[in-house]
Amino acid sequence: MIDYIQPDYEVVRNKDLCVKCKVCVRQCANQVHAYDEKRDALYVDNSKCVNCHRCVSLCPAHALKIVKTDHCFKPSANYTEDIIKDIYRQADSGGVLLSSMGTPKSYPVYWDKMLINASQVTNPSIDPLREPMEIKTFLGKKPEALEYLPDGSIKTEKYPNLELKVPIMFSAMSYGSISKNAHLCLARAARELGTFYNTGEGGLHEDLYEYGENTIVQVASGRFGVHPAYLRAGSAIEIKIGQGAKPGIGGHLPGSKIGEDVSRTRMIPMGSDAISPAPHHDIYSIEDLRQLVYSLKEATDYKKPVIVKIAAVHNVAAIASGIARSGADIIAIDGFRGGTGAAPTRIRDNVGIPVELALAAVDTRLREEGIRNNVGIVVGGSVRSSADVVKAVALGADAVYIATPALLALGCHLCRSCHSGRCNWGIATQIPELVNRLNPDIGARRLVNLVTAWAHEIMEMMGGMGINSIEALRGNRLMLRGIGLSQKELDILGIKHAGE
Amino acid sequence: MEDYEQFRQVAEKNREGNVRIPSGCAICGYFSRKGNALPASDAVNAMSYMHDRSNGLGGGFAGYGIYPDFPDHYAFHVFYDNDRAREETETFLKARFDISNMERIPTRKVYGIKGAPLIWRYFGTLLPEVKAHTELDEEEYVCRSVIHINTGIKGAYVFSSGKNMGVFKGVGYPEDVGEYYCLDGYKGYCWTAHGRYPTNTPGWWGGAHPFNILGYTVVHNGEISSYDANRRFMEIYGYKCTLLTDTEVITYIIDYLHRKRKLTLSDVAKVIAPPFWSRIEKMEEQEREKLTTLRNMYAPLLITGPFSIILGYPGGMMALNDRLKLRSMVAAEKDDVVYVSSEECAIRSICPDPDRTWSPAGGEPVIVELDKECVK
Amino acid sequence: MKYVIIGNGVASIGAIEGIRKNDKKGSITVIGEEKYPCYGRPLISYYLEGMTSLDKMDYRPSQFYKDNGVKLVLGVKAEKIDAVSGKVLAGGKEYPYDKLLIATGSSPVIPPTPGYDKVKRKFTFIRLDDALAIEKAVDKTSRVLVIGAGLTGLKAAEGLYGRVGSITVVDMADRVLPAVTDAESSAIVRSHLESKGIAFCLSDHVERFDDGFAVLASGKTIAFDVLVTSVGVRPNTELATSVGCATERMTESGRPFRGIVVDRDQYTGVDGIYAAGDCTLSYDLTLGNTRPLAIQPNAYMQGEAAGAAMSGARAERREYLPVNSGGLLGLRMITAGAYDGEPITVKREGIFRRFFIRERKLRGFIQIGDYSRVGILTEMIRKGTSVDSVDFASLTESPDLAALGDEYVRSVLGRKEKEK
Amino acid sequence: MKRVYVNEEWCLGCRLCEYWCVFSASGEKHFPFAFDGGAKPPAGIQVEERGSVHFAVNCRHCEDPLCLKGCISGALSRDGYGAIRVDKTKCVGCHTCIALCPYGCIVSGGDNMPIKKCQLCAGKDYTPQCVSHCPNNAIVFEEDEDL
Repeated sequence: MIDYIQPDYEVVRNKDLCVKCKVCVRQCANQVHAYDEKRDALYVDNSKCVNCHRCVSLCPAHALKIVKTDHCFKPSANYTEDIIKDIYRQADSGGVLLSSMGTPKSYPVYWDKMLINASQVTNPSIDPLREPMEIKTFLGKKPEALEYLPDGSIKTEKYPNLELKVPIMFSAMSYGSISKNAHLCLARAARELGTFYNTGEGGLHEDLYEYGENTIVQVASGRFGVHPAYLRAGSAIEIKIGQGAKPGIGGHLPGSKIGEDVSRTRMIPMGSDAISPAPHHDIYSIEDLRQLVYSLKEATDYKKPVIVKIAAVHNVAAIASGIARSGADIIAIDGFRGGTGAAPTRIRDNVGIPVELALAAVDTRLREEGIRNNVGIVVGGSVRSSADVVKAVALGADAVYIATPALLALGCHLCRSCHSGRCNWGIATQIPELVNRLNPDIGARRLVNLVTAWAHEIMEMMGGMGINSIEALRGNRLMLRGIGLSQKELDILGIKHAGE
Repeated sequence: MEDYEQFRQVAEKNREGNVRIPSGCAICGYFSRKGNALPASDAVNAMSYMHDRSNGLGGGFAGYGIYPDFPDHYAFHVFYDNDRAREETETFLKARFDISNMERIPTRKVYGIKGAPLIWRYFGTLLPEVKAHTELDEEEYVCRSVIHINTGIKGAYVFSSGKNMGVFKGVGYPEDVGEYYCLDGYKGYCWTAHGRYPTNTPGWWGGAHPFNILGYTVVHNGEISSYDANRRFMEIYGYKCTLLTDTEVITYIIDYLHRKRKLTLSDVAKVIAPPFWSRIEKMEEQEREKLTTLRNMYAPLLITGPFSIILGYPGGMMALNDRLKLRSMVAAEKDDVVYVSSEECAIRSICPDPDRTWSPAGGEPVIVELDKECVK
Repeated sequence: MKYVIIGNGVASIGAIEGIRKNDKKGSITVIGEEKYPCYGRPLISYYLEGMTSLDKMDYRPSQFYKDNGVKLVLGVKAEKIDAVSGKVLAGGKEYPYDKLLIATGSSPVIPPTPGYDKVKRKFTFIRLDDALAIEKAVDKTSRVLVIGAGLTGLKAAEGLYGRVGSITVVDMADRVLPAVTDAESSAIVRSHLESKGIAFCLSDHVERFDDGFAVLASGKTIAFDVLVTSVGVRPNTELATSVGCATERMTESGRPFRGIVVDRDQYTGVDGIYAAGDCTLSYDLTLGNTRPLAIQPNAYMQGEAAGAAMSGARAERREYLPVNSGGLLGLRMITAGAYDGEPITVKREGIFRRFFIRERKLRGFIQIGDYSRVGILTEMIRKGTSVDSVDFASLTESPDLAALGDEYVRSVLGRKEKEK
Repeated sequence: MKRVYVNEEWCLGCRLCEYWCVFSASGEKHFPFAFDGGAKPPAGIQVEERGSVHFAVNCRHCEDPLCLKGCISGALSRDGYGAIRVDKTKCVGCHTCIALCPYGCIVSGGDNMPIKKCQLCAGKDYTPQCVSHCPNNAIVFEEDEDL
């Protein structure tokens, strides 16, 4: 059989620097590197390389680099190399192409087309190192009216809210798709940061129940690991309707990743594939959603907010409006550039809309309908920096979900091979030796560092705008200006163009 | 005359409502707890001491208890660009209100005041049949009527709509505006005043301060950074921020919280300029609980950025600074009269020998109300 | 508190360091017969070999005595102890003490042999002065006769190897290193040394010395220029005996071991008097008896224990066992413990290892050639670890901690769990 | 004092510590120069492997250092940072310390050469290179709170 697929990358070893310590050999789970005792030589099999940089990062002599191969096809702007290779792959396998993480395609990133304001002369900017700068956020439904009691205290309707010390949460990544150590990192970091991580649809490992106060438990179409204790373990419950990277389809965790612990946590047999259906089979309509929302509230004594997570799709505003009236407390919108452990490539790269537009549309729509205060809005799906967070909040989000940046903080190099299950960084794998590569002490610290750094930057930007409390930034679209956007895009985003 | 037309055109393009205009200002107010009629001329004089805080592009005054002859009538003060707008407005008003009195507001020619619109006032009560048929309560109905005129009738702008109170404002230095409106003839238990320093507009009469809705008037010095967050929240509740000014949205916030949601003014202050979380966390449980609830439920109404405001309302006056106190504001007291001003010199021009003066802390309101026995 | 230490060997250093851990103030006087600050005695063979020099042989840095506030009285022999009034008499002076340590070490044994007195260039091999004298007495043509094929004798031979013409070693035993080897390992050592040109006359002894030659019991005569006698040492117990310390201990065989008898604090039983080092008897945990264990590590540790006890503290509990390490002309050997019990042998090119097991415990070992990480096995002997609780087969191949089990590894390498 | 502790749970067996140890002890300025193209056995630390369990072993700098107490030449001493160090000019290579070290952490320097051992990277400001380059916190350098 002819192998049509040539390696994408080449591992380049600088022999002058290499000391033959063989750490590359020991650390590559894909067996790219090998050592030949007889020849005292190191050998590289480029075809196995996924470009995850494990060897490069650990090489003490900096003797390794990975380059994109310059082996090429006859150039075509239409039939590009990627397209040709995909066709070869499908001709080989007859299967659906699978990919991981967010789409690499060059769709517009609206975060990068919005600019943030700052104060000059007419009002002062505020120095966050000298003045308090508040980013505490409450997520959930707000009461409108209050009553005074005779003793001067006030009485309102009480709705369960999540209290966040930073408006950044770690979004859903299931145990199974990522390792237990990765979950532990997220849980510990969430606790230290005063925010939340999300179990994803794989249930909650018994060792992580102790982090319940900082945990959002997810209920997805497969209902893996869902039971009363699980629902009660977290601080909020998220119903996952869809995911930005793969709207409209379910999930598939191969049996090879269902080891003993995953099996017990998911409540499925060891080695069996975990297949999440495309829809929830008890939700075929918005009124069904309402029933599920209330079932979950019923199961948890109305003490925990219910989040409904949807993928950003064309009519997201109308859908969100429906959800805001369903009794849900928080809507999470996942943009199409968001990550995934595994998704059909064509869906990941072609379905959904950017989260920026979805957020603007939803926020505007809910305000028009007077129901914006019924729900908190959380957005995710490629929030990449503190500036993205500031822009999201200014567009109207209460908080953001981050996942890819969290994984990057844990060591992920975006090699987009999660579906192989042999993550060299110990994140997207269940192989014990690989899982061990992620020491939660280090991982949690790196996550805390990342979010703390973002929080500092958010405060700096707020201070520059003369805002010292994040609620004054929320929905404050006057603080944004578009750059290089069409009038239509500006209208949807509800912002003016730079210079206006 | 050509110059004047050009001025009108530029003013029209850049006027409040078309662009958002930052401005620095001078504010002043005084209030007699016993309800004594205090002369407006004090306010006019006081503002002249803060001449440099204005730039001749806006000044105005609000007086309470000034129309003892029509204490229960809505007093609508209206700017018209032309008679067509006036006729349309009058038709609209007459369909809803029993108008007891309508007249041009008396003015005199003053050097430095130009481009004045037609300025009328109407005293009226809501027609009983209108009142009977609307789902809204009376005040809300009046409020929406005002909003309707201001947004729906081109060239008409209601700039004062409360009972037994009135706003007098225009483009010019405040002392000239006072002279123009013949304020030497008015007396009231409370006066607030404003001199304006807009940074990028020739000024528009309607954009001058005080800003009013029903009985609330607000004079404001500052530039709030939370503007759009506040505005977009208010718009959920049917308020239309047509002027795009801070004063407008602050007035709406107070109207919403105080009139509609029945919050006490001191709690309104806690929503607008709340203590920092770090302070709240150290408070006793009941207070902590209350502030946490208020900050959470009305989070979008928190105002950031520098401001000092004086709110006038029937029977009371409240002065408030932003929580970092980024704008100057001084208060003083002599007998039953309380004074508030951007600068102490203005107070001392009226009252050279106050019993005490103080600088209110950021976020801590100064609230004065008529003594109970003085409320008619 | 006044401390007096008789002797300036490593036991004395151990004692000073032991005292100073607890008592920074008390006065310490050291009375040493030799004129040098303390040096490690085994170094003398390395000195002859040229692997160290006089300026590097001090056991502690030059400021050690000063830093520790020690009064050093060197070149003076302690003559008498007045245990009643607590005084030591030395060089005509009195040194009062509250606590006294006897660390007088040992002296070489000279077998009574006719003609010995007439031998001109004859030496023992225990002190630096011995080495310095021998150094002067030999040249490249010297024929050296060493009496005694124990460690000291062979180290003397090694030290002299490059400096002299020939070396012959005589011993009554039938093999070299009889105290620390078994027959097979002994033979390896012997053949190694023979291959280097050292001659052995074993199961033999000198009957008499004549002018320039020795006549052996076997009738053999050996011509020599220089005689080194190294048949063993005798603990210097005279002072201790004089104040009433027990200095003899009967063994099962009925032959007494000589040496000062002490308890685990190195206390002699005579008020205020302690003893440490080669002049004492130690409990050998491998053989389970109390006997002279005249090796330097023990001397230091006993001194330290004595110092601790003298200053009112208590030292680490010690398990003493014989451990010997040393190269002999390129042959590397480490032995420890007792060499009886069930042997397990590993032999490979250049490697000989024999382990002795009794009652399922490692009792001793002899390792020649590669002995990396062998201390792990010494520790097993010391601790009495059962060979069944570890992966002993792998330990015989290449000792590592992993063979001792995860729990042990965690206990020695990991951070102890903090108490919550 | 600060001590090197090993968390065997997190050891990946990558052996980077061994190589950094060699580099640190070499005194070379550039990493590859410490090896001159060939592997060199590390002296201060070594990784043990048994099945899937790995861990690094280096000198414990014991509170009761048998090596130091057994040293015949006085070449071993404890420095002000608590590290047990060897004076290479005094060591005669007798290997008594090797015979005594309970953890097998002293390495022969070869015939008639001074022994080698971990000196807590005294030459690198007491920043143990095995610790700073461990990718997974399997080796840490922490204050001993027992003292």
